Amino acid sequence: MMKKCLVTVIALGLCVGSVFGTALAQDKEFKLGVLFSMTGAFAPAGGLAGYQGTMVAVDMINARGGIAGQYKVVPVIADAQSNPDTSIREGQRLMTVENVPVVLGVFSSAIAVPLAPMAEQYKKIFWVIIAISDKVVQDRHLNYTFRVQPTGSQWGQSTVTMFNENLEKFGIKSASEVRVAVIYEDGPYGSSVAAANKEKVKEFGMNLVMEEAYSHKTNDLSSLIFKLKSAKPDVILHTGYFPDVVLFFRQARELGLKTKAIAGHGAGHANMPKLAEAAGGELMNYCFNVDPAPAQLLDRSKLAPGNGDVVGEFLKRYEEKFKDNNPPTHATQGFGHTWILLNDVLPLALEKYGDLSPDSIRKAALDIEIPDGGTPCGYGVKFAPPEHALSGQNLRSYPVVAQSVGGKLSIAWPGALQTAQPVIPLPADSPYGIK
Amino acid sequence: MLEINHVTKMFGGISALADVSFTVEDGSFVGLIGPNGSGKTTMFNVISGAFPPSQGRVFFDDQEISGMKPNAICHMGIARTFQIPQPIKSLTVAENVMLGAVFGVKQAVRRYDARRAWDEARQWLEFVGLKMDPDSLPGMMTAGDLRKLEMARALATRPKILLADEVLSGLNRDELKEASQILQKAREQLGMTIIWVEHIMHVLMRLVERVVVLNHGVLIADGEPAEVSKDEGVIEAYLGQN
Amino acid sequence: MQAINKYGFYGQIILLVVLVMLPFIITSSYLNHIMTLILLWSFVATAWAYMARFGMVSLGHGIFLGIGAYFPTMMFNYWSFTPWIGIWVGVAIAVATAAVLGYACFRFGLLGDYFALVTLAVAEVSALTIMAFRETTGGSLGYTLRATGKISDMQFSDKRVYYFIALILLIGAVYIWRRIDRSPIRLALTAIEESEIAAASLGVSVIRYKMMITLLSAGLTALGGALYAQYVTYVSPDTIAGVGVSLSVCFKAILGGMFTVLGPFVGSTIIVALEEYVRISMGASFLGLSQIIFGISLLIMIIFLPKGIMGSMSLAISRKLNRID
Amino acid sequence: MLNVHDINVFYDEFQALESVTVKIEKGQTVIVVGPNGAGKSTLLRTIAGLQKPRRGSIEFEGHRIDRMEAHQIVEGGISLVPEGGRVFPHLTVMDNLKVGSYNKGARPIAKQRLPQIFQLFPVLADRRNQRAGSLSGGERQMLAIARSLMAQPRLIMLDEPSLGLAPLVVNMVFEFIKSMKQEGYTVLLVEQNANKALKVADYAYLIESGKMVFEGKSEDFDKNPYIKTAYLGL
Amino acid sequence: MFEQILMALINGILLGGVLALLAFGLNLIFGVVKIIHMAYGQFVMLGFYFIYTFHTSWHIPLLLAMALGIAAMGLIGILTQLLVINPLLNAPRLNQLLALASLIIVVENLAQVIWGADYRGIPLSMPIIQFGEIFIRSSFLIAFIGAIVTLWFLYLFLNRTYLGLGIRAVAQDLEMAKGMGINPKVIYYITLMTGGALSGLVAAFFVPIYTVHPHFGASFTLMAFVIVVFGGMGNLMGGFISAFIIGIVTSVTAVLSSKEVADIVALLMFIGMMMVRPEGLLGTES
Repeated sequence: MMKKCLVTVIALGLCVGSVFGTALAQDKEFKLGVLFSMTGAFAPAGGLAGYQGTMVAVDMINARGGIAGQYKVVPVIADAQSNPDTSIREGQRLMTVENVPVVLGVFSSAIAVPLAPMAEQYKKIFWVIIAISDKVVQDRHLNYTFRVQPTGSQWGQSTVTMFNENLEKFGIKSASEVRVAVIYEDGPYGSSVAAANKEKVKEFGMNLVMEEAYSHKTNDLSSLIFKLKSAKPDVILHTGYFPDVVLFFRQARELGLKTKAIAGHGAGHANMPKLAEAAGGELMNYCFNVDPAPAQLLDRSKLAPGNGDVVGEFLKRYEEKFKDNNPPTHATQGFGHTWILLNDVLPLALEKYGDLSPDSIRKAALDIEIPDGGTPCGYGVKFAPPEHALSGQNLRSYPVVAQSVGGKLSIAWPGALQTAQPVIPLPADSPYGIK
Repeated sequence: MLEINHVTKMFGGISALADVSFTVEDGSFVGLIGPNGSGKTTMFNVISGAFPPSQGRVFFDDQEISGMKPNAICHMGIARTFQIPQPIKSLTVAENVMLGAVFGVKQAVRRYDARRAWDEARQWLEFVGLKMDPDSLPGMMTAGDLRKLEMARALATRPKILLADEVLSGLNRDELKEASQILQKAREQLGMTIIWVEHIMHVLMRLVERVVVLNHGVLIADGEPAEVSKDEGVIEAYLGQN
Repeated sequence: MQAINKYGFYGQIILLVVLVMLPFIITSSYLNHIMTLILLWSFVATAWAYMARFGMVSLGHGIFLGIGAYFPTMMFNYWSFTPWIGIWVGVAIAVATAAVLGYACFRFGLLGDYFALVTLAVAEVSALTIMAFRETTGGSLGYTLRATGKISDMQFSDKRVYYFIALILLIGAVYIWRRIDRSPIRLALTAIEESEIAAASLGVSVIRYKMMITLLSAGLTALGGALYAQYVTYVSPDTIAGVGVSLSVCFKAILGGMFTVLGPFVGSTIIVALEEYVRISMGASFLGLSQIIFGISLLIMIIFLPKGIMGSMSLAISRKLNRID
Repeated sequence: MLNVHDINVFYDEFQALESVTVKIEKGQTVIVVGPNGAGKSTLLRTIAGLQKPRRGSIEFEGHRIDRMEAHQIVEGGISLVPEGGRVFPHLTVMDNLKVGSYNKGARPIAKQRLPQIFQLFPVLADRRNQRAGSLSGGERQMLAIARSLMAQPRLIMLDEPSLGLAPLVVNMVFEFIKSMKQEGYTVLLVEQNANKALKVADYAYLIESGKMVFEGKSEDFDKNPYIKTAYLGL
Repeated sequence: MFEQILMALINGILLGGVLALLAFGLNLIFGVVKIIHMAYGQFVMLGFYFIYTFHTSWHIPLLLAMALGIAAMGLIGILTQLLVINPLLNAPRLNQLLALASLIIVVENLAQVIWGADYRGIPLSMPIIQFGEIFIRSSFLIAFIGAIVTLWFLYLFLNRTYLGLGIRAVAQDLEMAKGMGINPKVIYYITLMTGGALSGLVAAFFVPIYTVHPHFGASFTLMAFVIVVFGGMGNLMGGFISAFIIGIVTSVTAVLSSKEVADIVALLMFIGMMMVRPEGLLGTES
């Protein structure tokens, strides 16, 4: 009995082992660990889109002859399955068994948070693509984790700042008259953004009338909406994933929630066309959303030479590959942030430090300085050094506040990039508008 | 020593036992009879603590036992067998008896010694005359052997009173004789008090010294076998109007 | 039977030697991680089977895992309370919880399905509680243990230490299982499982023995949860509390065979290995397919090996031997 | 009509019936007596298809039925009145009767059958909308018999119909069994109450520990001294 | 505050309708086949996807698409019986439960393979019903009415047809039902088909409320169970009533504290009920 069992165990061990044994390094290839939640709850929220954007960047670099024209990028793809436990295992496998110098990706901050210390332990680069929670980098003094996009608090700050700059549109003079409600999903992402919301609200002296968190898996938000109705906010700051956002919009309409402005903060709100498709376009109308500017919205003339073409090529390739001419912002982020790694950081490492080892990449990343407009994302790149409280965070990135009007997105904030004046308060044709 | 004092047991709205009183003296051999559904097994369940009486009390050696848990009552010295034998099928024959030997006596668990418990179980199996491998499972036992196992297990708790519930039912001629002999032996060699519920009258009537008759939960007769078998009420209860 | 026991004994010695040597032979930290997880889950599944093999099928062990995982972690993060002691506080709280729950269930005589359903609800309560107290627990997306790297904080630079801790725990759990087998507790619980009333009238205190095994099982499960939290340094209601985890523990024990002492170990090994294998071999090429194959494999195993792998194996062997006799 | 030939029946490892043979002719009332647990109920359950024999055959009107499913056997014309009047307690009396006519052969004539049944058992007509669980033991037994009659059986099997009933009710049940015989039903009866049962039967079997130990006309049973002492009551 | 609670109360009643709908199919399967259908929420998810595909990709009018979706789920119910439940009819309860739990993994990922990870929804603009300050969600109101109508139809089916009678007989006493000429296999198939179709019906009522994704079903199963067992397994009326009790209690508690606390309260009520009256609200002792 024991013998048979032993045989089974050994056989299984061999099976598992053989899968990992195939990884053999070859000349002039660069193995890139790609880890996204391609299945599970986070996949539709943006995990899959991020992966797709990344793959377009890889294709484009390879079409240009590889990194610095020398190294072909070979992606080693793993699925985090929206499960922190699985992602830890996959992260470890990529870093140790596949021995990739760089693991990029992850959608959820909940997965990025435990992965970052692991990268530190194995001295491999963890290139964060989408997860925005401050907690991924804040006060951790990480050496090997880098993040190009803005932090959750920047998300949270930008909407409040925008509203503060547009007080007159509410018909009031002092910030203290604005009634603000903050609602958010209770993960690191939601709580990061909400914390920044509240901080800014306090800073401007606005009136915080309500705040409440909920689980993004919830199937009913009516109690939250009842509470909102009695709090009577002028501004609702919402941070959520996708189904909860749709649920909110639908239930709020049916329960007669009225307010002057609704602003979302990425993730669920990021994908306005999909939201409109799933819930009905008029619900999303006049809704604000914070995110890095989506590629299709960027004013390509303002970008550094060449970058405009890159964005164009991305849009073309994305449409060819995934039959979608309006890529969600997560795809844009996946593309842009991968592009910066493959097109800027890695060639510099090769040129300056002679190889593509994690340590060379790390040094190159810390060296790099790209001014605003120098990347396909619009913003520049300068990573915070290890002694900085946000070590590894790109200090030059910022999100923009966009507003959807009649299915068209326009940039409402910051002023420098503004493409249209924000529409405040919600007009009467919005289901939430006060008639 | 055992006193049943105005015991009533209700199930739903139906009374399975209605105000039954009788006492059983030390060392006596009492038959508890009555037609099907007359409340005999319910009486045993009340005495052994399987469920508490709705009204009335039960005393054992001048101590009230009604309301006590079955295991506590067992420790007091009352053991029972079941109408439908309930061997523990995933324990061996010896282990079944060991259950009684180890748990039936209050301190025995603490001084557990597998070897000794096993030996003790063997002795009880011998006592009831169960001739089968003590290490086999009770799954394939015949009805007669199952009854013997039940009795060995109950006796292993070293009770003062044994409540024997239809130990003869389902047995053939030879087994019938053996089973009733075990009861006699327990009484003679161990000085045990026995209350015996039985359907097979001709055996019971020969052995017991007193009979208590229940019908529809009511005590209708109490006396010596010869007397009781002539009682009009009893005959009617059993045979209907002929 | 003698022959089987003899082979079994040598087999176990060999197995033990292999398990001790394994982390020195396999140096891949990923494989070491998988092996550690296997041992940890084996330990938890074994503790779960303590109860289940006596008919007390709990679908709520997630609550004990959760208590074991969260309390020491939170006490460390908030008060720098060393996990060396914190773990035992967690275990104590889990045991106390088990005492309350168990006593309520056993007092009211909840058996079989009702017991399973109540424990299922309890598992969900554990996950919901973590979410309801999101300010302290981190809510639905988890909680990270503060890293210090100090041995006094139960953090080791060599992660293999956890492999050996898990191995020792598993050996301990197997040893306790064997001790139970040789003690009257097994007699009592087997009797209780088949007929509470028969057991009680033979002098077995039904509630006492049920409580005994429940507290033991809950305590060890909490210990497993605590160790998991210390090892992975990240806990969330999805990974260490709630219905999903509770069910996955059952899966491991049942597929391996919950009536044999090594069943939970074999089950955990096969499930964890199978999950890794299907995901890695086809994970990214056809999204979702690996999980489908994993699910179908579980389904097939449950349908065709109802007694679990070890259970079916020993049944087959004993049949074979009987035929020769 | 019914020919049970040399069957062995097991519950797991436990052998409940050993090489049992029973024959019933059309129109006969046959009784099987024996102590509790001797295998009487198992015999009926096996004929009804609720238990499968490991060996032997059962033929009904010339067809093998021992491999058929229970519901096919009912359709074939055998109906069982289970022990203790096992009716569906949460169904009304009416619904219980309807369940009796569930099989395809009985459904079309259920409507005509009902008044006849109610005539036979007036008490059921009064209680037709009550839950069967609220009936008394005797009424339940009546309902169980009535339910079986709804199935239009040619062979009706009764499992200890007198069990647990008050003496008066027992008499009623036996009266009824007698009248069924007059109506031409073939009846297989299992009883512990041998005295009464023998009076209504044509032929009898004695079963003991799963084996048939004696058979004969019911008058022969009365004469046999062993049976008398061992099984016929006091 | 009072107004809030009043709204929560109305909301709770309507929510009760949705929950009652969820409980019907589960209850039927539970009562008759005696199997805990762990993947019921996933069935609702599948039904939603079917309706979505029929309507959005095949351009079938919505109501017809819903009817087709319900029929398709009936078929899925039959397949479940054939492939999963039949082989496990005599297996230990725990194995049945775990087999259906592994079906969750299969169904969720099958949905991902077929429909992808994206959220899918059919945008429907439901009318707004308003009485002064009180808003009544029309989507829930429809579900509420649907629950009552469904209960009525189920009642007729179970009480006025031979098949329904057979289902009730099998639910009460399988062996006796066999002895009365009922083929339990047929009854099981009918039950699973009806249960499957009911999950499709739930999906149809969910269309105006939710968007669907592969992991959509998970959050519904447990609450549906609580309702079924709380009301008395296999007792449709009990499930119906307990759905409203749970709906109102959770809705009011959620307004006073949070959704999680409300769910905890519901579960504790359920646990308490199991201790005191394990047969449930309207269940009868077995």
